[in-house]
This record gives sequence, C-alpha cells and structure tokens, in this order.
Amino acid sequence: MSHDTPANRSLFSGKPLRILIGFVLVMNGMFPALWILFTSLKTETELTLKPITWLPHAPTIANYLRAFTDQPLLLFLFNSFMVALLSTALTLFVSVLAAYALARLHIRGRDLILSAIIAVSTFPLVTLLVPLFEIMRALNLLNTWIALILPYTVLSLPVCTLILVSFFEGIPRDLENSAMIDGCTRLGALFKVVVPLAAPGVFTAGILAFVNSWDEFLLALSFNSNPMLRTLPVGITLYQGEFAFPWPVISAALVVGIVPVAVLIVIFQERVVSGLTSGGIKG
Amino acid sequence: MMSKKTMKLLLAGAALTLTASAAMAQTNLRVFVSSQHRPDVWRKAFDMYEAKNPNVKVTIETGGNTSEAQAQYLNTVMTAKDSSLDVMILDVIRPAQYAAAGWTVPFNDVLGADADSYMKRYLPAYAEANTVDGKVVALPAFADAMFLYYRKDLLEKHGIQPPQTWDELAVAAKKVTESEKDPNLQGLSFQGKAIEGAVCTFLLPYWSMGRQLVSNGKLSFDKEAAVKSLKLWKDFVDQGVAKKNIAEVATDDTRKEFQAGNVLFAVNWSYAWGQFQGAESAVKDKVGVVKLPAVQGGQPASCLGGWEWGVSAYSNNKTEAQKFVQYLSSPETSEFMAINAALLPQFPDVYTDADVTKAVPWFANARPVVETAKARPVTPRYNEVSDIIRTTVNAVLAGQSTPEDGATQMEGRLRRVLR
Amino acid sequence: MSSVSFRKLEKSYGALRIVKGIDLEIADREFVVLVGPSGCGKSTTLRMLAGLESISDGEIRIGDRVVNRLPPRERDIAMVFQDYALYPHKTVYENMAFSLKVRGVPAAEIKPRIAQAAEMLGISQLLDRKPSQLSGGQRQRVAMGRAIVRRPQVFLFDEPLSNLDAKLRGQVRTEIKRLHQAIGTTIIYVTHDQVEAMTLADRIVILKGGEIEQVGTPDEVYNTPASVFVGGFIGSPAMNFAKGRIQGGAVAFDGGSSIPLQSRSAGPAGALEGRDVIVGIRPEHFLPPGEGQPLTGRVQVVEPLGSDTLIHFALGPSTLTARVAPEMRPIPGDTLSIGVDPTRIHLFDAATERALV
Amino acid sequence: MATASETTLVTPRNESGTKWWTRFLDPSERTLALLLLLPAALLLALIIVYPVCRLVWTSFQNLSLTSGAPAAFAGLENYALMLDDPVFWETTWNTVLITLITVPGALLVGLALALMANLPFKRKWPVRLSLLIPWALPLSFAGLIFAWFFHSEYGVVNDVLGRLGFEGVIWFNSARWAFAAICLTIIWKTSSFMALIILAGLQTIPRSLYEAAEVDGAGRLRQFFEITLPLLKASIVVALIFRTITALQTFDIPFTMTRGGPGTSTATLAMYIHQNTVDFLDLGYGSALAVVMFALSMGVTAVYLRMIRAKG
Repeated sequence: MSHDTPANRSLFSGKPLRILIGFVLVMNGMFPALWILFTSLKTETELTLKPITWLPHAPTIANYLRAFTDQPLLLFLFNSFMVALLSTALTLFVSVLAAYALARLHIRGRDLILSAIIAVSTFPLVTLLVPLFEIMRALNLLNTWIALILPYTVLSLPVCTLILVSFFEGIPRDLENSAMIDGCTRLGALFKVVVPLAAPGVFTAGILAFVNSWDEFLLALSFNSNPMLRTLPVGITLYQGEFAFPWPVISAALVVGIVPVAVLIVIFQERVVSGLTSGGIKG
Repeated sequence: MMSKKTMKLLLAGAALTLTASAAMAQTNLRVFVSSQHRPDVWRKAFDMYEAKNPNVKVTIETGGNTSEAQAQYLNTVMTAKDSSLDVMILDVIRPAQYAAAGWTVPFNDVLGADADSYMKRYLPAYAEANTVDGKVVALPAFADAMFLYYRKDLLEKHGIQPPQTWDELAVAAKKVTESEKDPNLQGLSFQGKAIEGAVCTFLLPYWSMGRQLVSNGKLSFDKEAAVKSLKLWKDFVDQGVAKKNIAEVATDDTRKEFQAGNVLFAVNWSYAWGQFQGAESAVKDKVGVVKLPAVQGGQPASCLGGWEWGVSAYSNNKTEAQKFVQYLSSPETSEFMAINAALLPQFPDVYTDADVTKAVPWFANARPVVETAKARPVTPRYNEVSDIIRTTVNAVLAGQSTPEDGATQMEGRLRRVLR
Repeated sequence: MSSVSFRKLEKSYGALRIVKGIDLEIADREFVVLVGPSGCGKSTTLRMLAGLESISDGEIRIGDRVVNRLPPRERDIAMVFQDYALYPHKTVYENMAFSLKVRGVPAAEIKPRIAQAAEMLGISQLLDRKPSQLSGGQRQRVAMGRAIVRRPQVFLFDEPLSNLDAKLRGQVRTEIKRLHQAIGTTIIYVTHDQVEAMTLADRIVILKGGEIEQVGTPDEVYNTPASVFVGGFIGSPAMNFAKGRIQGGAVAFDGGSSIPLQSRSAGPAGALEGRDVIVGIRPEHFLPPGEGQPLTGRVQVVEPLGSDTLIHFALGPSTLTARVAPEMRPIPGDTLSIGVDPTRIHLFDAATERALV
Repeated sequence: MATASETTLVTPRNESGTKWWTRFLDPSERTLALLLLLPAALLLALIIVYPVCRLVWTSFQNLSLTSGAPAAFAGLENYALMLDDPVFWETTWNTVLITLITVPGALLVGLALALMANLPFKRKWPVRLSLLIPWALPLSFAGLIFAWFFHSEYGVVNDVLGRLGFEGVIWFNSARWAFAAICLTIIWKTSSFMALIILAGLQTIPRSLYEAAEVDGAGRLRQFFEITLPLLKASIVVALIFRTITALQTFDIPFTMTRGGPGTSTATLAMYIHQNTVDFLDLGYGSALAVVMFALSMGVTAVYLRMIRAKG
C-alpha cells in the first residue's frame, strides 16, 4: 500500500527530511567502520597530526602489509573461520535433529522442553568460565579449536533450534507423509524432503550461529591463550605490544576482520533480519 | 601431534632396548621465548648449542606481546599440565609463583652441592629472585632495571646536575620547562597506566624510604610510606611536572615521548637506551642515564627487571632441558646476548668484559643501577598483588582517589590476598 | 448527514493513472455502492474520500466543504475497514470510545452512545472483550459500532464483508441494510461482489480501469447495462455473449441461427443493418422449448441445481448457459432447441462494446 | 562404523526386502524423538548442566592453581571474602549501573532508529545494512574502534567537540568520562539490535490501524502512544530481556576500551570473574563471583517473566 497519505506528507513533507533521516541512519551504522577504514590508510605521522585529518592525505596500504606481517593475522582469520564454521556445522546438525523432534514428533513435555531451551538462551555463559576452564583442562582441550567449538555450539543452539522449529512447523506435514508413502524412511524424509524445504531457515540459523561464533571474545581469550590459536577478535585486541599501541596497524587488522562478516551481511541481509526476528536473539 | 607421538615411540624404544647409546636418542626441546626480547638473537644462541650437541634439537615458540599475555599463555599450558613446552622464559616476578604452583623443576639435583657457589656468580638480586626456600627454581636469562634518563643537553644548558632526589628532580624540571617555554616539553614521564610498570612506579619511592611490602611471605605494609609514595607522583602531576593524562601513559609512551624530544626526565627500562641512540631518535647523543633519585633522606632504589629460564615440571626431557638452561644462563651466552641483543648481563663480570664495553659502552653506567635494584615482592599470589598496586596507582594519578584513600584501599586489598 | 460529490477526481502514481477523472454526485442519505473488479480504482476513490490517499487532481466535496486537503479527522466521516482495523490491545468498549475520547466528548456522553450503538448491533455483552476473543462476525459488528458512535456525516465501507464466510455475509448484509434504514446516514460502500451491490445499493457505480462505466439503480444496471462489461459483471450466472451480425432485421449468429429484432430493438434496426454486434442474453431469459424464438445448439454439460437446471450448450463457436426449469434434463451430446425472448436480448457494438440503442 | 559392520555381517533380508538397519531408520516415534534430542541433550549436559553443578561446588572450595595446594572444602569462606572485597562491590555496582544506563538507553535509541528506518525509503537496503553492521560487528571491535574515537589527542570525538567550541575531554583519565564513553559505545553497539527487533514489530502492525486512528481523529503523537507503543510491547519486552541479560555479562567493551581503568572504576563483574579465573587462577573465588552473577541474571529473567505473565 502507498504511504503517501496527506498526513504523512504534512509531517515528513517529502524528500529533504527523509533524505536527512536516511543519512543519519546510514552514518550511525557505517561511520565507525568508515572511520577505521580511513585510519587504516593513514601513515603513523598523519595520525599524530593536530588537528586530526579526516580523509587520508596520502592513502597507503603499508599498514595492511604490517598487519599481516607483525602478527599472524592470516592465522587468526583462519582460526576464527574454522572455529565459526565447525561450530556452525555442529550447531545446525544438532539443532536440526532437535527441532525436527520438537516440531513433528509427539513428545510428552514438548512445551517444557521448549521453555527450557528459551531459558538456556538467556544463560550467562560467562559464569561458567571456571567450570568450563576446568573441564577443558581436564579433557586436555585448552588451546585447541574444540575448546571453543563446543561452547559456541551451545551458545547458538537455543536460537537455532527455535528458528528451525518455526520453519519446520511451516512445512506441510503431507509432504513428508507422501515421501514416506513413496518409500522414504522417516529420517530419509527428514533429510531429503524436510531439510531442503527448510533450507532458508537452516541458512538463517547458520548465519546467526556463524556471527555468534565469529564475535565471541571472552572464552576465546580465556581458553586459547596460545597466540597461534587465537581468534580474530582476541588476536587484534592483543595487538598492542608490551610497549606500543600501533593504531594504524590495528585499524587495518580491524578492517580485515570486518570485511568477511560485512560481506556475509550484505549478501544475506534479508535472511539475517528474518532470522533475528523469528526468534533469533543476540545482544 | 605427530612429533609428540614419534617422540613417545622413540622414548619407548629407548626404554625397551636399554642398550641404546645416548648419541642415538634425539631430544627435541621446545623453548618459549618472549617476543619482545629478540627471539632472533636467542635463536642464534640455540643454534650454537645444537652445533655442540647434535642429539638435541631446539624449537622456539614465541607469542604474546606483553609479560601479562605471556603469563596468561603459560598459565593455561601449565594448568593443563601440557608437556609440549620444556623450557620457558619467565619475567623475574614469576619464578617464585611457578615454584609454589609446582610448575617448574628445581635445579638442585643437577647442581648438587655446588648450588650455592653456582648461584653466587650471578648478581645477588638474581640469585635471590631465583631461589625459593633454598631451592634454585630458575636460572637468570638476563638482567634489567629501571633507570632515570635525562636530557644531557638541556641540563648542561641550565647548569643543572642530574638530580639525586625526587625533590631536586621536581625543582630542576620546573626550572627547565619554565625557561624553555616549549609547551610540548614535559618535565618527567613515567608509567601511570595500570600496567606492570606502575607497580614499579609505586615501589620506587616506597623502597627508597627503606620499606618492604612483603617480608618472609607476610605483608609488611607501611601505610605512611605508601601515602608518601602515591603523593609524590600525584604532586608531580598537580605541579605540572608530569602531564595531566599520565594515567594513560605506558612504558613505550614514555619512550616515544622522550625520543621525540618532548621529555626532560624519563623513568624507563634498559631497552629505551638503544632506541634513544637509534637513527630515528631526535635525542641521539643528548641522553644521559643515571640511577633513579631517592626520596629526601632515603636510599636510591630501582626496580629489578630481567627474565629467567625455568624448566617445566611437565616436560618429558627435564634433564636435557636443565642442561640446556645451564648453557643459556652461562657467562658466555650472557656476553653473546649483551653484544648482539643489548640485553643486560646477569653476571657482574660481564659488564666489564672488553668486548661488551666496546659494543655497548653505556653498560658501564648500568651496572651500579642494576646492583641497587630491588626485587618486587615474592609471593605465589603476585598477580593479585600486582593488580592491586597498579590499579591503585592508576586511580590516584587519574584523580580517582586521594593518596590516603588509595593507600587505605591498597592495604585492605593486600591483606585479603596475603591473608 | 450530507451529500458527497466528486468532480474530475484523478489519482496517479507517477505515470500510472489509477483514477481517471471521476464525476459523481451522491445525495444525502443515499446508499451508493462502488463496484468493480480489483484494480478498477474503487478502493482508491474511497480512500481519497476518507483522506487516506492524496488527490492528484479534481475535487471532493462533503456537503458544501471542499475536503481535498483536510486530514481524515476533520472530514467527519467514519470508516469500516476490510480487516476491521480494531485496536487489538483495546477492549470493544475502548475501541468504540476511542474516537469520541480523542475528540474530547465527555465521558458521561460516551457511555450512553456506546450502549445505544451496542444495543443496535447486539454486541452489548461483548464490550469487555478484546478483539482477539471475538468471532469474525462479531468483529465486523464492532467495527460498524465504532463507526456508528461517531454519528458522522458519511459512512465509508471498504469491502467489509470479504473476510466473512458465505452464510455470515448474507446475514451481515441484511444488517447493514437495516442499519442504513434506521440511521439514514449517507453510505458509500466499496465491494467487488455484484450481489452485495445489487442488494444494498440505492445506486450502483460500476468502475472499470479508473473510469465510471455506468451509474444507476440496481434495476437500471441489470436491465439496461451500458456495456458488455457491465452486462457481464452484473447478474449471476453471468450474461452470455455471442458474436453476430445484423442482417435483414435479424441478428445472425456465427453458427447459423438467428433472432429477429423486435420491439425496442426493432426501431433502429435499419440503421444497424450489416453491423457486427455482440449479443448478450442472460441465462435466466431463455424460454422453454417452443416459446419465443428457437435457438439450436449441442448440449455440453448439464448442472442440476435443484431449483433450476443450468444447461451449457454450444452455439457456433460460443458456449452459452441457460437457466431453465428443473425438470428439463437433456443429455450431453443431444441437440437442444431452446427459446429466446427477442425483447430481452442486449445488443452491443462489436468494436466499442457499448450498448446499441 | 555402519559400513564396517556391514561388510562383516551377513545381512538377513526379510520378506518385504528391507534391510536389518531399517530398524534404526524407522524407529517408533518415541524412540526417534529421544534419539533426535540426544545430541542436544548431551551437549547441554556437558556445557551447561554439569558445569553449573561444578560451579556451585567449586565456589565452596579453596582452589587456587597458583598455590600448588589441592582443592579443599572451604564452606562459605569465598562468599565471606567477597562481602568484604571492595572490588567485588565496585565491579558489581558498575555492572548494575551499566545495565541501568545502557538498557533503557539502547531501547530509546533503538526505538528512534526503528521509527526512522520504518519511513518509506525508496532504497531499503542501505538502511537495513546500517542496522545490521553494528549488530554483526564483534563487541571487541566496537570497543577498539570507539577507544580510538575517544582518544584524548587523536580521537574524532574530541576533534568534533573542539570544532563545536567545547574543550576536549581526557576520556579515559577519569572514571566518570571513561564510564560515559563505555556506556555510549555499548548503546551504539546494541541499539541497532533493538532497532531490528522493534522494526520487525512495527512492520507487523497493520497499516489499517493507523488509518482507522486517522479517521477516528487521533494525531501522530496520539497514534504513537495509543497504537504503536502498546502493540510493540511484546517485541520490546523480548528485546529488553536479552539486552539486560547480556548487559549483566558486559565484558568485551570495557576490556578493550579501558581494561577497567582508571583504577578499577570501569571494571565489570564479568571482568573480575575473568581476572580471578584466568589471571589469578583462583578458581574458588572466581566461582563464588560467578554464582553471584548467575543469581543476578536468573533474578532478572524471573522478574521479566513475571512481567510478561502478569500483563498477559
């Protein structure tokens, strides 16, 4: 429907104000990232000029070269990527199974299980730092990807399960029945018919899980202190040396860290929004 | 993983045959070196050892940019009882902690009855820092201490002698900054940020008053001296001798500002010297270095730095590792590192070695300073002690609490930790 | 209560013209139904009248006031929306009271007005409920109640019955008619359902492509449709159309049959000689075999309805539908001979599709 | 596994030709449900249930890994120490304060952003993207970026303040300003999430309700308070619950911006737990602190749940 009502016009009389509001919105979201991009292109000397410069005078990519050589940034990227990817895969596998059971099978106490899942999603994982640290220590998992993959999986599990339950419930039961009449087993029907149909949901849940893992800081900081096993957020935060805090290099590293997720967001923005609002929650 | 497995196989093989000669068994030693202390030069020293001991292969591991980050990493390795590290370099504040936690093996078995005389060769402070309850828990890798750097040119211009006391320093700073009229020139730069350096900041005047923080493992906190110490630094800020945001200043900020020619006096570790005399320095050949001032009527005191070699209690090659550490902590290696990496020697004699004095002439000035340096409190809960001191110093310098309140808080918190 | 008039009313979005110059005078107390297929501009016209949509050109008057630029709240209208637009967080009472409260009507006056309206609609016992606790028909009534309590100059209904099932629809339709008889306020009612239009309206306005196709009483639009479109739109089952040509004072169909032009269509027959026409015959206007003019075709499908029988038969290239007495049950494939009342056929120009005569 | 056993087992076929393993593929509904829920249950048991039990147990123990001494039962000693620990009180108060400031702050800013984003823009993706980017940005990145913004000498904030004729602030040199900088950063970072949730809520409100209100005579403000806000309540409450829970866990942003300084004036409870656990290796005390935070967030959840239930 059109929004061009007389009342609308009287309040936001046409374009100029709307353009201004759009600009404010876009700046609010983009300015920090933009500023860091500018900073990363400045030389250390330009950075200490006063008054400060906004756009870089003589853009240089030297900081990017240093970001990759001073610290094993590629390794951080790789660690982050693998941890996020593996935990996402595990989350999806586990939550697809659980969500299917909750959405389709007649289970006593289904509502109880669902409330329990919602309760878990509000769980402050920070408080489990000590016992998790001890468990990882006991299992000899400190300074391994697994030490992060397992908690990250649990971090995203509730959200993904809730999203998937609602997607599964939207798929007509008869499709599955007909698959079983056509000769599929129950699990076969799940993976051959239901999961492909719920692909958008699986996808959305996957992106949320990925971003959750990609962003996590505290556990990565605490469990993987080996510099070779650091994830990107921890690696970049600890860029500052014993003595120095190299801003332009950190900025370059930040840009490198922002790009992958930004690309993901740009490509899948609508999915992410729908996922966030269909029960996906993250602060 | 693979190497660990093969190693185990080799060990098992050796145990089974029993007849295998030592030369046949290859030992892999994994050594953790702090990345800020020239791992490239250490590698050369390792190479020389490998050349002499063909059955030993040394791999190097570095990481973490700060003492804290490195300790965090080693903490997890040690709490995980991980056997992958054999030898690790430790900040001088840590050998006692590690020994208490049972994370390092003492050297007494290797040193035998000679342990005492063996340790006597080192500067006394290092012999002390590495001996806990009569056990040698680590061997010194190199020495360090805090120095007072000053602008030789400016002091000469105004006819001022390097200060002996903090009061003299304040007077000199005011005089020079007022007559220079350079708005960028600060009188004094020191570490006010909540980093390990701030612990030394607090202890310097406190020690100078002849006080100790911990004696025989018990807190011996002198509140009056603590208030004086905190007030001393806060007064520098209030009088304009140090800059307003000193609570944001970390070690290398002091170095950079001095190097840019914006600081008259600077408190810093030995590494700064090399940088001040480097090509990029604005103050090359205009720098003097002396021991730190004392409080009025007190003794000058410096903060003992330096790093130590420890052998992991979870290592599978403890004996080989200890032998290797003895090599690393020998006068020869010390001399090599002094010449090639400008690391201060842990042996008094090396300072006067002809090759060393030729390569790093200023070491001659450094030795008396290192000799007056005091070790920070020795306690298994040092991390907590350090955190209490540095956050208090930081809070006082930021004007967050008064020196009196700061000292009271510090005492309360220290009592809890050292209960 | 008031009259409403549209003068050269236009609405366009960019290059897209939705409403193309509508002229219409609606008298006070009149019940006018705007009807047409989706996209014909009927809803847009209503929304422009309500002030929910801006006017691109032309003029709207309510009573003597030109309301072109007035916001909805100042037009003194009330509207029943297709989805009822009941405030889900307010009770029925609060929903009905909202507009009065906004206008600062004293509480002492609000109560009796709501009670009266609720009484009239039979929803008195629902006043404390939330919309989610009501059935579709009840919601519809609340939406009307909300409009009634306002006592506006004009009521607007935007397809108010389309969310109800068939049975309820008939019921509520009657109620709306009764309501209009009781309060007499001018009503403008939009629907796509010709039955609603026929049963409710004093006058029907048939819209097509943003233009008025015909305005008239239900009888007028039924009996004298102005175009093929109106003929096909009004009446159920829909009017049959077949192509033909005027030859010798009769309509000759493509299939070979013909019907002589008589009575009212006889007059200008001479002038029409040789023209291509579209012939419209309503299914209910076929006569039993042997009466009127006979037409012959092949029976395709027979649908007994109980009350009548529908016979679909081929006449040349066209298929016609006839509604006949229930006893008549020809067998598909048979040849059917059926009568036509020549006075009740409609002639349209083949090119313009406008009614001839 | 399956293939390995298949090769060694003779697989009997029954009349209908199904293989023996179909029993596992077509189990009864109940068994299947249990099987499907099993992986999730195992993970939750390992990462949540067991650790919670262990957490409570450890909080009653004297367990410091740096002491070399084995764990010993200590009763309520850790809790007693905590009550007496000024840093515990300070970090707890900071955490509560951050929650009290940033949750309503993010809600208000998020509401404003959502209302703005709900305007009929011709191109929707830049707006959507500018809400998604702050959400997807790691908290630690936001902390680093804003630390640079608030840099006293080279930061853009002081630069803008200077251009506007105000005197710059040494943000991290004072508890109050550092705290303000942290709260602003948290509000920026989290408001876009709020906005996304609220925006979704806004878009479920049928347009006809506003039209009805328009016809009923309600002005813009009235429409906002009588229709928009009440109908957004559900989404706002959901967003608030999760925002509050995460605010209580605040760690990344103060850690990257101030490390808790000056002094401990901007440290949070989560930072103190982390410090006691990872830096001091005092697991007993760290656990006791964590139990307190656990209780705090459970309390918040309970209050909110009651609110939702009370208002239906």
